[in-house]
Amino acid sequence: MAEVTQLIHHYLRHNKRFPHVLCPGCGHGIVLGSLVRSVHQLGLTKDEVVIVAGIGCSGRIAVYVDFNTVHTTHGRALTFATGIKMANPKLKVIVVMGDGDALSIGGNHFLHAARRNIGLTALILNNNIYGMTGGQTSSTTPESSYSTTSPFGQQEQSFDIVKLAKAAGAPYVARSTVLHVKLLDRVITTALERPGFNLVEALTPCHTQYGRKNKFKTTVDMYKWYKKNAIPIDAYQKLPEAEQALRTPIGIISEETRPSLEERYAMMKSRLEGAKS
Amino acid sequence: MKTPQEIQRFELRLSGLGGQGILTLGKVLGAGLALEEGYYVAQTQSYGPEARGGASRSDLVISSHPISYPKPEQLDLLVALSQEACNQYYRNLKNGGFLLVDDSLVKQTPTNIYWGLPFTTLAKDKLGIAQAANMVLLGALAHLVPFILPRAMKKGLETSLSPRFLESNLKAFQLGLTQAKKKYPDVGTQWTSS
Amino acid sequence: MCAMHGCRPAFRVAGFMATDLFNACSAVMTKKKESAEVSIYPDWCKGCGICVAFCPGHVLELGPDGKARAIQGIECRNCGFCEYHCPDFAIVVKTKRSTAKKEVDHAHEG
Amino acid sequence: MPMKVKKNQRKEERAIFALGNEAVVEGALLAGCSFFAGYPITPSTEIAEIMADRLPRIPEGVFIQMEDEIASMGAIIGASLAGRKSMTATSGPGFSLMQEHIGYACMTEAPLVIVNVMRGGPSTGLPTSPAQGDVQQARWGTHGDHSIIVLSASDVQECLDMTVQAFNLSEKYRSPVILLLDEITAHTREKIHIPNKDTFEIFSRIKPSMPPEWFVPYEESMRGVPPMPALGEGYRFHVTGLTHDVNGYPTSRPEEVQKLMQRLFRKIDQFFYDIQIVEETACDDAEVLVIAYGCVARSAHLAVLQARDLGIKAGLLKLKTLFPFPRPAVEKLIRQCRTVIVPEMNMGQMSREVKRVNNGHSQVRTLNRIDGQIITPAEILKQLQKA
Repeated sequence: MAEVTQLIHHYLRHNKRFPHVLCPGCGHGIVLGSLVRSVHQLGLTKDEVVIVAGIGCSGRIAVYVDFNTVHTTHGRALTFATGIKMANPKLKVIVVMGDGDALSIGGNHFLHAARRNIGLTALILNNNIYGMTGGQTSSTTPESSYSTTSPFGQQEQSFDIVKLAKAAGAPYVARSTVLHVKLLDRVITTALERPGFNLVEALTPCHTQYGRKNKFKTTVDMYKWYKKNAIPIDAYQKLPEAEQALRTPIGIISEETRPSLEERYAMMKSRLEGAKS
Repeated sequence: MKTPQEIQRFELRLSGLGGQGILTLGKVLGAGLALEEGYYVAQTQSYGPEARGGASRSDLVISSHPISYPKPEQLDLLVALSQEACNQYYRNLKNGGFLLVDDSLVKQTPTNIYWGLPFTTLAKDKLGIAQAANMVLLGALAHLVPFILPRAMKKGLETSLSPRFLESNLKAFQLGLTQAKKKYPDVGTQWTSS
Repeated sequence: MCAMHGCRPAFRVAGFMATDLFNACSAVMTKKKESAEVSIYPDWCKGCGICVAFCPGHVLELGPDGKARAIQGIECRNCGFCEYHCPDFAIVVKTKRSTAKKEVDHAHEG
Repeated sequence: MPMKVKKNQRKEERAIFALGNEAVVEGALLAGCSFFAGYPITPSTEIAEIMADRLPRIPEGVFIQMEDEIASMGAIIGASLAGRKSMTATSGPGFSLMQEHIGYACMTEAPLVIVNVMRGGPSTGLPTSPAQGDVQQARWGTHGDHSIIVLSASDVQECLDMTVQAFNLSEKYRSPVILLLDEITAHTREKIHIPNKDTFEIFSRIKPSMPPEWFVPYEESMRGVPPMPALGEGYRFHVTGLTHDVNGYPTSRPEEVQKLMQRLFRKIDQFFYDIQIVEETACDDAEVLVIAYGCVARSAHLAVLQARDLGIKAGLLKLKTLFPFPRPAVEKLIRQCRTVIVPEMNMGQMSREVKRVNNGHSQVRTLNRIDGQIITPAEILKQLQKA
C-alpha cells in the first residue's frame, strides 16, 4: 500500500507548506489524491497537465500539486480553461471547482462549456455550502437544511449537478463520494481519457460549515451518511420512487461520445486549408 | 497619387430606406474614389437597429487633402431615394448644393432645381431586378458628378465583386450612365458649387 | 470473503448490494495475508478520525495529542482504506517482509 | 467584410478601404494575434465578425464566441497564459462586465489587448451613438490599485497602428492594454495602408532561458518584467490572482505584498517615455492649446487649422496614449500656452487629468458634449476665438 502515499508525494509541491489549509476531515484532500492517482495511471507528464481552479476551498487545492496550476476568479475557471484548451489542445486541462463556484456564480459558464463540449475534465467538489466564506447557502444546499444565510432552513430547491450537466449536453457525467475512493479514481481516470467535456461530481463533506449546522456531530458522521445514502446507480434505479428521493445515485450517470469542440474546430480549419489549395 | 481633379471638401449623402442598397453603394463609391482615383474619403453611415425598411443613410466626405472632420456638415450633393429622406435631409444641403432623387419614388421635391431619374423603375423594368437600383444610381453619379469617373468605378466593381455578380452589376451601371447622359447631356466637367 | 478484514465482496449497505463501496478492499484481496504496518506523519495528521472510524481491523486510535496512531499489538490487514481516505496524505501502510526486521519508523507512531 | 484588397503602387503595401473596426483586425493580425474570444455588442461587433472569418484561415488561429464578456476575458487570459497573443473587443456594458478579469490580467501579468468601442452610457445608453465616457473606467475600472496602459485612436489608419502598438506594449510590459475607440472612429471607412510585416517592429513576450528548475516566475529584475513561459513548456508554476511571492504562491506577508505591488507599478512607470505617444499640430508657437483624443481630435484638427487662418495662434496636442497620462508632453505645452481647451464627449474625464497636471499654470477650459453627437470643429473654433 505504501506506494499510494509515496505516489502522491511525488506530485506534491514540496516547497509548499504542509499540511494543507483544509479543515480536518475535509474531503477535498481525498479528491486531490484521487486526481493525482488518475493522472499517474494514465501516464500523463506533469508538464502536460493544467489544473484550473476557481475560488473557494476547492480552488486552494491547485497550489499543492506540481502541475501547471492556474487559480482563477470566482466562478470563471471554465472560461480560462476554455481559452487554454483552444489555444493548446495538447494540454490535459482539468478544472477543479466548488459547487457555489461552478453552479451559482459560474452557472452560465458551466452550461455553455457542457454545450460546446470543449475538451475539459470538470471536477466539481460538492460540499453543499460556501465553505471558505463561512457557510452560506449555495445552489446545492439541500432544501430545509441550515446555513448562515438560511438560519430558518433553505426554502429553495437545489441543483442536481449531474442532471443539469447531462441536460446541457455533457457527454460523460459521473458522481462519486470521497468515501467511495475507488469509484472516484475510476470515474476521474475515465473522464481524463475521454474527449469532450466530462463532468465528475465528487460529494465531499464540509463539517465545519455544513455538518455542524445540520445535525452531524462529527466529520465521521458525514462519511457514515455517504455510506448509507450513496447508492450505485444500478441499484438506485431499482428502488421505489419514494426511496429514491432519499438516496443519491453514484457511478457513471450517463455516457455517450461526441466529437469535442477543439476536434471539430481543427476539422473545420483543415477543410478551409483544403479549399484554399 | 495625384487625384483627377482638385477637390477641397465635397460632402455627399446617399439616403433612402433599408434594403435599397444604400450602404453597399456607399462602400463601393467610397472604395472607388479612394483606391482607384486616390482621393481621401471618409465614409460613415447610420447604424440603426438592423431592420429592413427603416431609414438608411451613407455619408461621404471626399477631398484631395487629408480629412480632419469625417462627418458632413453642409452637403454638396444629396441623393434621396425616398420622400422621407428627401424631406429630412434637404435642410442639410448647402446653398447651391445639388439634389438628386429617384423620381419614381420622390414625388414632391422641395425645390424645382434638381436632377431626377427613376432608378428603381429602370432597374425593375429594364433589368428585372429592383435591387440593382443602387448600381443604376452609381452609373448616373458617374455621369453627373465630374470627379466620379466611369472607368474608375467600373474597375472598382471588377475588383470588389465576384465574377458571378459582376456582369449584372456592370449592366445596371451602364444603364444608369446612359440614361443620365440622355437626360442631362450638359453637366459641367468641373465641380463648381464649392 | 475478504481475507483482510472479513468483509464480503458484495457488501451490504442499507439493504442493497453495493459492490463499489469499500472497493479498496477488493484491490488487496489478492495480496493474501501479508501483514502490514501503518505509519502516520503526526505533523501532517489533523486528527479528523476518518481512519480510526472506518478501519476494519480497528488498528488505529486517536492519541492524547489528537493525532491518529496505530495501536500496538493489533495486526494491520493491509486493506489500504486509511491510506486512500486520509485527506492529508499523512498515512503510509507498508507491507512487512518476512525477512525485514521490524525497523519501520516507529517514531511517528507517537 | 473586408472591402477589397488591391496592390498599390508601393509594392510592399496593400491599400484597402476599410472600417475602423476592420483596421483593428488588420493591425491585430499583423501584430501576431492568433486568438480572439468575444461577445457581440454594438458598435464593436464587426471586429468579432471579421475575426471569425479571418482567424480560422491562419495557422493556429482560433476564434471563439463566448457566452458573455466575462467569459471572453477569461478565455483570452487563458489563451495568453498558453502562449498566444490574444484579444477581445467590446463596448460600454460589455466593458463593465470585463473589469474583474482585467484586474486578474494585471495581477497575473497576462499580456492581452482589449478594444473598447465607446458608446453613449451609462447602462444601455445610446448603443449606436459615439461617446468618450469610458476613459476613467479604462484607467480605474477594476478594483484595487493597479497600473495599466490605455491607448486611443482617432482615424482608421490609427486604428491599425495603435492596435499594433497595443500588442507590442502588452507583450513588452506583460500588461493588459486597453484600446479606446469611439463609434465614429470604428464606423468610419477610409483608405488605409497595411504595411508589410518586416517594415516595423513586432514585439513578443520574452521567454525564460534558464533551465526550469532555476526558474523563479516573478523574480525581481531591473526591467521589472519577468520572462513568461507558456503553459506546458516545462516551467510549471502557480498562477493566481492572489498577491503572490516571487515563486507565485499566495502570500499576505506585508513585505512580499509591497514588493509585488511596487514592481507592478514600476514596470510601467519607469518606461514612461516608451509608452507615451502623442502628436503635436502647430504647437511650436501656440498660445492656445487644444488637447483632444479619439474622434474629437479630428474636429479639433480642423478647428485649429481654421483658427490659424484667422490669425489665432492655436495648437493641437492629440493624445494617443491616455494612461499612464502623458504628463511630460502636456506639461511642456501647458507652460507655453495661456489657455488650454479640452473638448471631449463626456463631462470632463480627461480634463481632470489636465487640470491635475496644470497646477494653476494656465487656464483650462472644458468643452463637453454628452448627447451622442460629435463635437464639431465650429464649436471648438468658437472656444479658440474666445480664448
